[in-house]
Amino acid sequence: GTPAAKQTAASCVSKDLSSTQKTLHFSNWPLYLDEKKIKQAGKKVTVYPSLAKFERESGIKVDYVTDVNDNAEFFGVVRNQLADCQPTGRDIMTLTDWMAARMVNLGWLQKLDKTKLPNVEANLVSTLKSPSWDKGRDYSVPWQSGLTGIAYNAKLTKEVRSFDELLTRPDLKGKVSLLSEMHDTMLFMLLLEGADPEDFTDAEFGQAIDRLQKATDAGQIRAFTGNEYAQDLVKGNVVACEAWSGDIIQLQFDNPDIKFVAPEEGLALWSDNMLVPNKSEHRANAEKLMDFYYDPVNAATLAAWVNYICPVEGAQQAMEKIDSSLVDNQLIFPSSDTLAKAKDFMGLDEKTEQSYQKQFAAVIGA
Amino acid sequence: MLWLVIFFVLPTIQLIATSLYDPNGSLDTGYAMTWSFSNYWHALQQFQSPFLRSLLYAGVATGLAVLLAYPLAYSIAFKAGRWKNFMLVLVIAPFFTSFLVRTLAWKSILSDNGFVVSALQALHILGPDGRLLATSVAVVTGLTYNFLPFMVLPLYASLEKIDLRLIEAGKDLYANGFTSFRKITLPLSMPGLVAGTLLTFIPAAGDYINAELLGTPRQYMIGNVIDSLFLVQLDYPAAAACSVVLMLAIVVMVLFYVRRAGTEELL
Amino acid sequence: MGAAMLVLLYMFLPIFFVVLMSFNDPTSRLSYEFDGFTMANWTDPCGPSGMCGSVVTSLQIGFLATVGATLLGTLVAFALVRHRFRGRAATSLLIFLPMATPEVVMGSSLLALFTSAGLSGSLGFWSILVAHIMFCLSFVVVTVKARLAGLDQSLEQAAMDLYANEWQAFWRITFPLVFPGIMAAALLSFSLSFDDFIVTNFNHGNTITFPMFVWGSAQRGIPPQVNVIGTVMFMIALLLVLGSGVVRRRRPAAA
Amino acid sequence: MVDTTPQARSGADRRDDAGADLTLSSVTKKFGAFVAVDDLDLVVEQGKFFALLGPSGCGKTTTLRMVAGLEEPTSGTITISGQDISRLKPYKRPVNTVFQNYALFPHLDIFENVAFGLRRRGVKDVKTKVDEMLELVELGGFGKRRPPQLSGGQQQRVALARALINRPQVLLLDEPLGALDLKLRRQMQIELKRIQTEVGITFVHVTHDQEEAMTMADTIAVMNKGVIEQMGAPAELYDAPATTFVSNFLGQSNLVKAEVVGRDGDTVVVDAHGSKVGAPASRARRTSGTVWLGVRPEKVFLARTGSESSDGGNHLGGGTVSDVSFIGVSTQYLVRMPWGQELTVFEQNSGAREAFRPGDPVDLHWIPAHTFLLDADQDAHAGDESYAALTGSVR
Amino acid sequence: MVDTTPQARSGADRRDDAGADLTLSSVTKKFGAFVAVDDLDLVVEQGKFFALLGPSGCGKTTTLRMVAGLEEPTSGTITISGQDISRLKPYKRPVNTVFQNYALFPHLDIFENVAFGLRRRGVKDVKTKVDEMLELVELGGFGKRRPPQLSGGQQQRVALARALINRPQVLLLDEPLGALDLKLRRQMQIELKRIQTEVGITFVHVTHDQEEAMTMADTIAVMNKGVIEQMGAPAELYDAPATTFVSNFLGQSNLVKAEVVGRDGDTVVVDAHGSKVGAPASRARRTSGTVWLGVRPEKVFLARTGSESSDGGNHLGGGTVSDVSFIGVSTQYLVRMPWGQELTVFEQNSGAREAFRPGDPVDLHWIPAHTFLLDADQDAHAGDESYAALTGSVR
Ligand SMILES: Nc1ncnc2c1ncn2[C@@H]1O[C@H](COP(=O)(O)OP(=O)(O)OP(=O)(O)O)[C@@H](O)[C@H]1O
Ligand SMILES: Nc1ncnc2c1ncn2[C@@H]1O[C@H](COP(=O)(O)OP(=O)(O)OP(=O)(O)O)[C@@H](O)[C@H]1O
Ligand SMILES: NCCCCNCCCN
Ligand SMILES: [Mg+2]
Ligand SMILES: [Mg+2]
Repeated sequence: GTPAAKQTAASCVSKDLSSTQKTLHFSNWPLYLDEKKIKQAGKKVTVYPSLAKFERESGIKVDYVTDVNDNAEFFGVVRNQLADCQPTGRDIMTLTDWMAARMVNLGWLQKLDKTKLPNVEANLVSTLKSPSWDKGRDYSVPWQSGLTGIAYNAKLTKEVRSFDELLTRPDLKGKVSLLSEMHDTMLFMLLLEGADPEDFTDAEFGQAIDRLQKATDAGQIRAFTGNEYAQDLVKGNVVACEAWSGDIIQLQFDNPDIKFVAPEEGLALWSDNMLVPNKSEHRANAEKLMDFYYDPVNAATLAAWVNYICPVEGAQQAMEKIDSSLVDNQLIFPSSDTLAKAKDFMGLDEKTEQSYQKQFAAVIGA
Repeated sequence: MLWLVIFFVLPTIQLIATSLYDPNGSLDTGYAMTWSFSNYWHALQQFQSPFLRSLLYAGVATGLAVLLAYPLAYSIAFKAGRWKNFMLVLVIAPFFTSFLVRTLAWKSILSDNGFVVSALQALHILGPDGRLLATSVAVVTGLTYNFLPFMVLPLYASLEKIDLRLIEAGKDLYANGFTSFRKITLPLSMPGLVAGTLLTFIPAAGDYINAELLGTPRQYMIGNVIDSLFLVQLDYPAAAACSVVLMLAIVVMVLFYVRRAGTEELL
Repeated sequence: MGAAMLVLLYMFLPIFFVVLMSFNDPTSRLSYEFDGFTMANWTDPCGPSGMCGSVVTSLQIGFLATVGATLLGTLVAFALVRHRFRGRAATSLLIFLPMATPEVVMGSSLLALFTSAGLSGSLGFWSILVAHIMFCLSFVVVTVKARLAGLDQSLEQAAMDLYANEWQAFWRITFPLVFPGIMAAALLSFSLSFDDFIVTNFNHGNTITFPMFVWGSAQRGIPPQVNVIGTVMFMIALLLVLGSGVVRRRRPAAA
Repeated sequence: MVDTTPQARSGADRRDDAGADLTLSSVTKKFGAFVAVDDLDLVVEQGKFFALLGPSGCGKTTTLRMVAGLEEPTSGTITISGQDISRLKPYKRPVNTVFQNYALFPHLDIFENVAFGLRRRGVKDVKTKVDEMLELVELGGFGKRRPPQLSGGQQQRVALARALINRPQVLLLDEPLGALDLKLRRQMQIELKRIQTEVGITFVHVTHDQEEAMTMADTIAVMNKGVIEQMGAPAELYDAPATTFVSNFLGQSNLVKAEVVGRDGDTVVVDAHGSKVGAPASRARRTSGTVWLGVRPEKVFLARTGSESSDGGNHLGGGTVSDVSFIGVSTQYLVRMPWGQELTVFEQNSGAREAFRPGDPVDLHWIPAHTFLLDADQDAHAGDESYAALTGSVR
Repeated sequence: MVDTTPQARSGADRRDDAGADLTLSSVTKKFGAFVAVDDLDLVVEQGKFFALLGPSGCGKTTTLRMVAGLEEPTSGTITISGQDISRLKPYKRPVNTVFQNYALFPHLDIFENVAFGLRRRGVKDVKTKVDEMLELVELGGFGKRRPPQLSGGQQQRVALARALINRPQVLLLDEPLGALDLKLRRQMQIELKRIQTEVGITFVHVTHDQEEAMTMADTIAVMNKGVIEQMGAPAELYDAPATTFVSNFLGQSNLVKAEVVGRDGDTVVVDAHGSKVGAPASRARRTSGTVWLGVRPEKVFLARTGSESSDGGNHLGGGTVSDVSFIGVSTQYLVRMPWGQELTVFEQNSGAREAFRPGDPVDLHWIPAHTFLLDADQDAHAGDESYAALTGSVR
C-alpha cells in the first residue's frame, strides 16, 4: 500500500533560502505572460518585458517555464513529489481553482505571508477575495481570471442564449461542444437544475449528470474538448460551444462573427492561481513576484497581452496608457455587476471530487 | 538487461501491486494493499467497450497500415535503387514535424467543410450531413497515419535482405507475380511483417491521443480511460488494473499471433 | 512503384499543410487557417519565446536517445537471437511490455521511480533521456530482431574462420548486413523521441522539449513558426541523406 | 506417370508436354560494358539432350537465365516451338531450371520445395508425386527437413527434384550434379537420361564433367567468352575439333607444329620436326602451309625407342619420359620431345603392358586416322588454362 | 614470400607457419538424434595432403566444420600439433576453410573479401598480396566487383583465394574446385599442390573428383555414414580395397561370388561359377569360405570368345557384350555373364584394337596379381548407388 498523501505544516517543513538565493522557478501556462520582440545584437529575440522589469527591480533571477498545459496532467507530474514531501523544483505554479483547492486540501502548499503582499491585499478584486476553497487567500493569489460561457458562430447559426438551447435546440444537433473539464461543464448543468454550484447536494449533482447524459445520448453533443474547441468553432465543425472568454477575444480580433454570450443561466468565473508548493526554498522571492504583478501598471501590462480578466483593481485605469482600446472590453474588465452574478464551483473534499469526476467521466465516455 | 530490470520491471511490479490496492483508497487516506482482485473484474466489466474498441481500432489501423506500407516498403527495397535511403527518410520525415501539428493538419483536412468531406459528399459516399471528423473513421485514419512508419521500416528491413534468386526460382516454377509474392516474398518478409504489425498494433491499442483529438468520447479507447482514471479521476487501482489487463491481453495476442505466423524467432 | 508514390503522397498530405502554414500570416493566435501569405515566420523562426531552445533540447535528446536505444537495443536483439540463455523467452516477452504500456502509466511509473530514488529535484535533461531510451528500446529490439531473423550465419562463421573475433565479426560482417534494420530502428527511435510528449511531460523537471512547447502553445494557438520548424526539420533530414549519398558516391572515386 | 502420347505433345501451354525446339537468334547480353553473351545463335532440337560446355565465366549461366526469362537479352530473340518467348514472363515459359546455387526456399521444407511447381499449377496428387521424386533423388524421408539441415549434395538433389517434377518442355540444368560424388552422379545421370528419353523433354545442360557431357548429350556446344566455338555430336567434337580451344578444352590434345608437305590420296602429309606424319583430309581444317598436328593422348601408345616399327602408322621418335602419374584407371606420361615440347600420353592400367619410368627413352605411335590438323594461326594453348601452370610446375 | 625454415614452424600462434599434425579422437557429432559423425578417429600428419572422400551426406562437411570450430563436437577431442583445440574459438585456430557454399561476404567487393583475413591479423602490404592471389585464381581485374556479379566458378575461386591467402597451418577445403571446368580445375589442383608442398601446409580436402584425390593426396580416407571405412595411400586403397564399399566407391569394381578352394604358394585359388581363378594372398581379406572375387574394369581385357588362351592368367568365359558406350578416352563395355551378372570392362580408345558390338561373344582375361578377395558377408553393391538404377536402366 501507499501511505496517505496528505501533508501538514508540521509533517512537511520547508526552509526558505530566499535571502541568499536570488532565484525563482516559475511554472506557468504557455502564452500567459506578456512578450515583446526586440533586436539584440542584430538578432530578433523575444523578451518578457514585465518579468524583466521584475528581475531588474528585485534582483531575483526568474527561471520561467511554461510547462502547465493541463491541470490534471500537471497534478500527475508533481503528485509523487508532493505526497512524499520532496522538492518539485518549482517555487510558483499556476493552477486553476479546483486544482488549487485539491492542493490546499492535501496540505501541499506553503502558507503565504500576507505582510509581504501589500499590493495583493490592497488590489485584489473583491469578487475573488474569498473563494470557497481558500477563504482567506492564505495559500493562493490569482494570476488571471476568466469567464466560462457560450460562444457561437453567428454566420452559421442564429443567436444562442442559454445552455438549455445548447442542449436541446434541434438545429444545433451534433454541432455543439462542451468542455471536458468536469467543473466547467457541471457548473452549468447544476445551474440548469436550479442548484447553486457554490452549495449543492450529491442528489442535485446526480440530476445534473442525468441531464447531461440525456443530451449526449441524443447525439446533441459532438465532443467534449479542451482548448481545441476554438479551431472547431472557426472551422465550422461546431457552431456553438461552451467557451472561455480569453480565447473568444482572440478569435474576435479576426472573426467578428464569433460571439461570446453570458448564458441566461449565469456565468462562471474562475481563476488560475499562483501557488507555492511545499519544499520550495524561495517562498519570499515568490511573494515578491506576486506582489509585483498586483501593481496596477504591471497588471495592465500583462492584461493587455494575455486578454484574460485582470484580477487587479486599478488596472483598468492603468490600461488607458497601455492600450486604450481594451479599457472598455467587457471580457477583460467586466463590470462588477457581471462579476457579482458569476458563479464559482464549490470546493470539494478528495472523496467527493473523485466521485464526481467518475460520474462525469462515465457520461463523457472515458 | 539491467537497464530493463531497473526501468521497466520495477515499475511494472509496482503497477501490478497498485492494481490490487483497496479501490476505496484516496490520496487523503492512502491506499492499502488489500489484494483486491475484484479491481480487475470491475475494470473488465465497466470498461468492456473501450477495451474492445481499442482492439478493434488498433486491428483495423494495423490492417490498413499493412496495405499501405507493403507496396511502399517493397518499392523502396527493390525498386528505389540509389534513392533507397532518400525514400526511407521520406517515410520518416513527416514525423519530424510535431505530432500535434500533424494532427491539427489532419483535422483541417478532414474538417466538415474541408475538401475531403465535400468531395465525398459530392460522390454521395457521405450524406449531406455526414462528417469524418469526430467519427471512428477519423480516429482510425489518424492511428493508421501515425503508426505507418512503424510498419514501413521493419518491413523494408526484412524485404531488403531477401535473396532475389529465390523469387526468380519461384517464377521459374510457374509462380506468377502475385503467387510468387504470396508464396515467397511474403513468407520471407514475415519477420518484418510481424514486427511491423506488433510495432503498430501494440502502441495503437494503448494510444489515446488520436481518439481524443480526432474523435469524441464515443470513440474513446482504453488509453483514454486509463488516462482519465489516472489523471482526472485519480482512481489509481482501477487505472493500474486496466493497464495490466491491456498489457496481458496484448501479450497473449502477441504470443498467439507470433506462433500462428510461424515467426517464433521473433520471440 | 505507383502505389508506393500514392502512399508517400498520403504521408505527405499533412506536411504540405505544414509547409503552407509556415507562410501563414494568422489573423489571430487561435487560428489554424491559412489567412494570408507572409515570409515573416521564416525571417523570424525563433520568434515565440522558448521555442528554439526547446527544439535544440529535443534534437539533443532525440540524438542521444537514438544512439543509446539503438546501441542497447541492438545488443539485446543479438543476445536474444544468438544466445540461448535461461530466461530468454521471458526477456523476449518483457520487450513487448513497454510497448503495451500506456504512456501515462509508463511516464508516471518512471517518475515514481525517480522520485523514490530521491532524484525528483534534479529531473530534467537526463531523466528525459533515460525515459526516452527506455521506451525506444523495445522498438529497436523488435525491428532489429526482424532483420536478424534468418540472417545467414555461415557468413559470420566464415569471418570467424578468417580470424575475426566475435566483435570484429559483428562489426565487419553482421553489422553491415543488419544495418538496414538498425537504420530503420534508429529512424523510428528518433521520431519517437522527437515526438514524445506524455512520458516527457512527467519527467521533464524544468526542461521543455519541442512537443511540450507545441502542446502547451496549442492551448492558446500554435505560433506559425512551429510550422517553420516542422518544415526545416523535414528538409534537414532530406538534405542529410542526399548529402551522405553524394559523399558515398564520391568515396570510391577518391580511393 | 506422365502422358507422353504424341497427341499430347502439341500445345505450348501444356506443361506435361514433351520437349520443344529451342532457338536463340543473335542473342547478346551485356552487363554494363561487359559482354557476357555475344551474338549467340543456337538451335536445340525438340527432345534432344544438349550440353553446354565452357570455361568458368564464359556465359553459360547467363545464357540459361535468358532462356528461363530471368535475364532480359540486350538484343536478339529466343523461341520455343517457334513461339517468340523473349519477352515472356518466366512463369509463362514452359521451362524449368536447376539453379547452380540451388536457390532452395528457406522457409519451406524439402517436401514443399519440391511440391512448389505442382501446387502452382494446381496439379493433383502432389503427395505421391513428390514422394516418388524424393525417392528418385534418394532423399525419401528427408521431406520434413529444412534446406540448411541438408548437406551440399542433398541440397543439390532437392534442386534437381524441384525442377524435374514439373516435366517442362525445356529443362535447364546448371551444373546439376556438381556437388555429387561420382557414384551418385552417374546414377543421377542415368535417371536424367531416362526421364529425358521417356518423356522427350528438351534438356539444356551445363556441366564441367566432360564424361557427363560425352555420355549423355546428343549435341555438345563448346562456349568460350560468350561465343560458341563448335557444336556437334560428342564424338564429332572429340575426334575432329575445329579449333585449338575445343581440342584443348574437350579432353586433352597434343598439338605439334607442322608443315603440309603433300597429299597422298585421302591423306594429307605433314612434316613435324623432321618426321613425316599423315592425317585424313576429312579431319584437316587446313591443307596447306603451317598447321597444328593434333592427336589425343589416349590414341598414342608408347614403345621403348626403336622397339616397334611404324609400318603405315604415325610415329614421332626420340622422346624421354619426364613424368609419370598414376590416376587410377590409367597412367599419364609426359614425354619430352627432342624439340623441347612435352607431349602427353595415357596408358590404361590394364597391367598387361610394362610401365615406363621417368628417363626412359620412348617413341610415340598412333594410327593416322586419329590425327587432325588445325589452323596454326591459333594459340596452341587456347582452352588449356593449365598450360602455364603445368610448364611452371614443380612436379 | 613465406618463411618456411624449420625453426619458424613451431608456435601454434604463428599463422604464416608451416602445417601441423591434426588429430581427431573419438569425435562424434549428433544433430538431434541423427548421428552425422560417429566416433571418428583420424590423424593427419603435418604437411600432408589428406583427402576425404565419401557419398553425399556422409559427414564430410560436418567433420571439417568441427575442425574449423564452427560446429561443436558432441563428444571427442581435436588437437593441432598436440594442442587441444576442441573448445577454442574459430578465430583462435590456425585453420582456414574454403566453404562448400562459398560464404562470400555480399557487402564487400572481391578485393575486400580476399583481404579480410589479412586485415584481421593486421598484416601489411595487403594490396600486393591480394592482387597476387587474385592473379593466381585468374581473377585479376575482378577486385572491384561484388560477389553476385560473378559466375559460379568465379565465386568459388574467390572463396579459395580468401582462405589460401592466409597460409594457415591447416587448410580445410570443402569441394573447392567443384564448380570449375576440368582445365581450370587441373590448373588449380597444381597450384594447390604447389603451395602445399612449398609451404608445408596441412591440407584436408573434400572432393568428389576421384582423380583429384588420387593425384593430389598423400592419404585418402573413404568415409561412409559418419565412419571411416578405409584410409591409406591412394594406390593402396585402389589396389587393395578393404571393403566392398571402398571397392565400389573408389573407382568401379567387378565383384563375383566365389568359393575358396585351395592355396597355391602365395596364391589363393577360388572357384567362380565354375572357373578357377587365382588371387595373391596379400590381397585377400578372407582366405576360406565364400568370398567376393574382385577385379577393376580397366584391368580386364576382352577377347572374342576362345581367341586367346589364358595361360597363367585369370579368365572368365562365355560372356556377351550387352552395352557399349563411348566416353572419350575409353569405351565402357557391359558384359553379361552366363550366370546373369553384368560385368564392366574399360577399353582405352587407342584405336589399336578392335571394338566390340553388343551381342559379340567375349571372354574376360586379367592378370592374377590384380585380383582381390573380400568378405562375402558384405553387400556387393555397397557404395555403388547406381547399381539399382543401372539394372533398371532402359539403355
Ligand atoms: N543442421 C543439421 N541438422 C540436421 N541434420 C544435418 C544438419 N547438417 C547436416 N545434417 C545431416 O548430416 C549429414 C552429414 O552432413 P554433411 O554436410 O557433413 O555431409 P557431406 O558429407 O558434406 O555431404 P555432401 O557431399 O552432400 O556435401 C547429412 O545427412 C545431413 O543431412
Ligand atoms: N550481374 C553481373 N554483373 C556484371 N557481370 C556479370 C554479372 N553476372 C555475370 N557477370 C559476368 O558475366 C560472365 C558470364 O557469367 P556466367 O555466370 O554466365 O558464367 P558461367 O559460364 O556460368 O561460369 P561458371 O562456370 O563459373 O558458372 C562472367 O564473367 C561474370 O563475371
Ligand atoms: N493559456 C492559459 C489557459 C488557462 C486556462 N485555464 C482554464 C481553466 C478553466 N477552468
Ligand atoms: Mg554458371
Ligand atoms: Mg558437404
